[in-house]
Amino acid sequence: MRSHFTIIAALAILATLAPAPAAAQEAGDLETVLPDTIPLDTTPPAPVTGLTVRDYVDNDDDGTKIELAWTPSPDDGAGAADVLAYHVWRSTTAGVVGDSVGVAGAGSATFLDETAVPGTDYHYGVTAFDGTSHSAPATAGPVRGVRNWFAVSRTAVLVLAVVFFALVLAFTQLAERGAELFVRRIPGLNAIEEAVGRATEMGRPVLYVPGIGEIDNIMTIASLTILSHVAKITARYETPLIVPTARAVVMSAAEEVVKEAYAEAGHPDSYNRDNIRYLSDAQFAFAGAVNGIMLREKPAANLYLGAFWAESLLLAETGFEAGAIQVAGTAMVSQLPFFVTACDYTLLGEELYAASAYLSREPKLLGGLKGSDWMKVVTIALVVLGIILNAVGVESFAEWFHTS
Amino acid sequence: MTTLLLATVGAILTLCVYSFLYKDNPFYKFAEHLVVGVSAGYYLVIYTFNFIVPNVTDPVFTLNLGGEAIRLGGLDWWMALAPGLLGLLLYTRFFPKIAWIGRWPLGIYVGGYAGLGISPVMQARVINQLRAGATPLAGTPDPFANMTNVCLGLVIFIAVTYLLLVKRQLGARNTGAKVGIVALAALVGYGGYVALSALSGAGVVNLTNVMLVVGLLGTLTYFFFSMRHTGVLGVLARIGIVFLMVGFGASFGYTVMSRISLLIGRVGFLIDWVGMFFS
Amino acid sequence: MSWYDWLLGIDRRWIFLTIAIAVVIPFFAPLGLPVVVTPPVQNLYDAVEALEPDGKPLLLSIDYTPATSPELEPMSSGVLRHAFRKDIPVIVMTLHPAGYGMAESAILAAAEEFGKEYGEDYVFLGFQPGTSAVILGLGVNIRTVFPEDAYGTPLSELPVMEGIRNYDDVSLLITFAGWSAAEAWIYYAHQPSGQIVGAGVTAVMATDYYPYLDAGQLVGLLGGMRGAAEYERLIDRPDAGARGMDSQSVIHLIIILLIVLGNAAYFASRRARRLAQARGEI
Amino acid sequence: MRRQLPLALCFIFGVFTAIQYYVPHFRVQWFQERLLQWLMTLLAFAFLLGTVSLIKVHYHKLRDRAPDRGFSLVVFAGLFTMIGLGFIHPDHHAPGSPFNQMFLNVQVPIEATMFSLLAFYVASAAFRAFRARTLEATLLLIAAAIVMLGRVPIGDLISPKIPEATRWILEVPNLTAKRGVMIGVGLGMMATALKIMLGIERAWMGGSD
Repeated sequence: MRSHFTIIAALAILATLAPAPAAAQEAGDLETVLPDTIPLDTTPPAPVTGLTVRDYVDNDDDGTKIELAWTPSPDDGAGAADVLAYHVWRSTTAGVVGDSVGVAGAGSATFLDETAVPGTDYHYGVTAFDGTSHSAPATAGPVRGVRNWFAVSRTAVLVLAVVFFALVLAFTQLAERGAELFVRRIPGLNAIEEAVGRATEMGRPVLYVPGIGEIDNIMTIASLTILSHVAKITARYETPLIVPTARAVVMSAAEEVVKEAYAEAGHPDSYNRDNIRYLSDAQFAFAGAVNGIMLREKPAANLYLGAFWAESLLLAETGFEAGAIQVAGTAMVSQLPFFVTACDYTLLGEELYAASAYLSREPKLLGGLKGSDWMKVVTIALVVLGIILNAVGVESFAEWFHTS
Repeated sequence: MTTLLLATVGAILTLCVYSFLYKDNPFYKFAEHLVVGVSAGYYLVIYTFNFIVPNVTDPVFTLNLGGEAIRLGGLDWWMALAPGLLGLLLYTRFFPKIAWIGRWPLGIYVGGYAGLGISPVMQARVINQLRAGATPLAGTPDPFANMTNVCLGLVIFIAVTYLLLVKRQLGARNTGAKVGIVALAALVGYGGYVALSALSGAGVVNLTNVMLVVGLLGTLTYFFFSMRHTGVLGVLARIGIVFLMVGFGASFGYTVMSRISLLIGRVGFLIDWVGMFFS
Repeated sequence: MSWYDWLLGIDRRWIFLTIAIAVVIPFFAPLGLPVVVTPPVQNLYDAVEALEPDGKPLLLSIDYTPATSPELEPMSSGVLRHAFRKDIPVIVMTLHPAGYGMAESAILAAAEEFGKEYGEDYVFLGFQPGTSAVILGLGVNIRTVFPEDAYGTPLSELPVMEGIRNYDDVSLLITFAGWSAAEAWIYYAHQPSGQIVGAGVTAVMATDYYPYLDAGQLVGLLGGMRGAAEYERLIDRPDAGARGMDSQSVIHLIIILLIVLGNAAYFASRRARRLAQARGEI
Repeated sequence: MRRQLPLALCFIFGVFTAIQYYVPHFRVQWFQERLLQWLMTLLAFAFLLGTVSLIKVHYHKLRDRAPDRGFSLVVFAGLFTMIGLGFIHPDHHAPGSPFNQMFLNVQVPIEATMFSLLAFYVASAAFRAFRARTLEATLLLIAAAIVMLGRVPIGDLISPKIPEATRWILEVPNLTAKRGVMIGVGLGMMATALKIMLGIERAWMGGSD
């Protein structure tokens, strides 16, 4: 890249140094296509004025960026109106033009040199160029790039991250100390209870699919919390609960959860280990096997809660066709449309996490949920404030959020 | 000949998978298990020769890093060896007695990735989105003015008709009164629009941008869990769900193309394969 | 038996058969419907078109796997052809191990078509694991991430890699992915380094990327096979994307019809049941 | 050693990678450059862990004479053929090598075909399960129908208004809804990352000791 500019610079210098006849000859070629009213331009444009240089303190650089600003040449867009570009030169010695570090188009008044060696003193020169000749250089310096310890341009990111984390941690602390944190009831939870109730009435089992995510997937973890809740209801009603899984580890976790829930509900002997099944790790094989369960064992309620991918469609369609009440919930946004259309009720995205926090009252879940909620309030406030300030004509607020 | 043979292998496997549409069967299971094995083998070879060899074994054993010689025991050498050793520690999980050692590299890995994500996510998903979401409500050109107006008009029309004809909440029994009320509602709506335009100073209110802002606030409100959805919050959340559903509808409609593209790709392959026998 | 009961009870394998027939027919009787170009595709095309021949290279990350290749391969081929036709140097890499084979076959086909030479006009760096770590690493020094290319040649011996150190030396970056790799490029290349990013994604993901497009985090977006077909039209070289559009049209119509029929039958049967209930028959 | 050290490592490396984002100084970035390399190496080793688990699972199936153990042999056949071709064949990278041919003619057709099955299921679901039962589902289906038509050329043919409406749906209601979801999900991602760093969320450690 730098070699590219060196070539431009070399050509530019050659053009200025070239004897007039050669230039005239070139112009002569032009005259064959252009009317001769355009005179040969041998006058260099007026130089730029007011050149200032400074270390690029506003940015995330390691002392490699130097910022230049100047007042454009009087011949730029006005006067002779022949300025094509500004050339920027850099040297370590005062009074020497040095190497070209770049070109800025006509009309520009700033340049950012991103190739400085940190801690080196530089002298800069800027010349206006009209295609044949350079103006006298405006010079400034010395200036040196300082290695920064803080990326000022990212202040907004840091501030918002700190605010958000403070909220999350504060609410987690509050919940741990036993404070009652309000979480609204998720309508989907009522739907789940209704579905289980209807399965009991019909004397048919309940099917609970915890998704095909691994055990470390947050959706799977949330799903296991809800499974515990569902298992307590089925234990009370003495309705069989079938839990097919796609991961061996999820199966053993589900076993634990269901067993414990049955014990807690006072029906430890109703727990049937054979109903918690590992089917297959392969996506389509798993979906096929679950569909088999739906058609053979005819569960009256199908609950799909957890991480789902393309198999969502296969499950929900077969379940609908089999006439079961279906409740789904996932944070996989791309699968939500299929659940929404084919199921009776769907927990959308974060509602899945909220449901598990609501049921478990676990401080770490509540803290995250409340923190995120208040951060959404902050976001809404910032959007509204941004719109109002924009309407009033205040730019600095929006500018502060312009991060790099 | 080789081409035909290879294509035939691919075609037979394709048909094995499609046999699943009729019902689950051993041919499908064969293809399914074969691809599990083949892909695992493929990944293993790619990981080994693309990463492990140039980044770990070459520098450690042959002292060659990207074509340049490195010094045994030098910084570059250690920087290749250390993560390699840590990586090997992950395999202690297959030996239950020392399985806990595997948590050391896992801690570095999990923590490192968790930290890396925080700020870019804040920047890309929150700050830049709220910056773009705070669109000026007036004085900007609106390429969607027509569509937005039609949609808002439809919504108002449906709402008014629903109230008048289905709910009969306004008690207006005869057609003349109904028409009168609809006309009045339209007038009030138009008056409000003109007033808003005048108030905004810069001219016409950009209704599309208003819609964008209301939709964003509504969607965010829908996902509030610590507040009851009543009053203004209730209305906003209700608007939010409408936007969410249209958004999901868009995903749905778009997704259909994805699924069919894959089928077209396979059918094209099968047709080409059949064509080979005739050429 | 009423029409709706018959419809609702139909074996789904008949629907499978309908779809199979509908997708095959346009292969033999193409409709040749024209594709209209939409702004996200036009913007990506313009970004590539604005690149200088023999200037800074274009970085293509071909991150798709076999499962989504029918959608994304036409896109990568379109962009590769466009770049090669304009003599733009191209660097290809992948973030997915299965993308290795996909990227290789795509780039070989395009390079052969335009007679491009390996190492001079384009290079294939291969695969490195770690997604976000890889993307961030490229922002610091490409040679720490890829000490050598896919075939074991050190980068220093490849002319096209001369003077390429990080994102500052790359003009435009385009990712083709059927998974979250496209988002990772926005987070870890666009956000910290200001790298201009374009993306080609599956139709499943496309709608979720509109906020990025609107906020200027993506310069352009190709969504699904339609995106590929539009790009093919812009570079005036119809191929797999354009060819697929006819089958797409037919099947999309059929699916809308199926939704309408299904709902009609459903509501008719529900109404009949309610009437029967009202008469006290059930 | 068993729980405290991994949690401490998680915290130290997490805080470092989070903070370095704000520190452009080379003394910090030098570590960052190396750390990225370490993370990549760990990921590569962690991935290969999966292959070992796969071998283990199918070995156990064969040993225990599980009912469908024949398919475990198929898995091994595929796996070891690929490893053999990859390691023994000197030029396994080269296009056209047996290794590459196995990828293109076995893995690609099976994987691509398995996903293409969904085309059939989406059609069947459209007919059998996608019902306008609630206001939400109705809105969804109407938007879906417009976008479906607007994305295929036949939509333009029916009426130029359809692609226009599609663009509007995508760039107005869809955009703003997805933006809301994006912000919410982003906050959730960050909260989880924070909890992992601080050791509040430690599911990744597995086990209970």
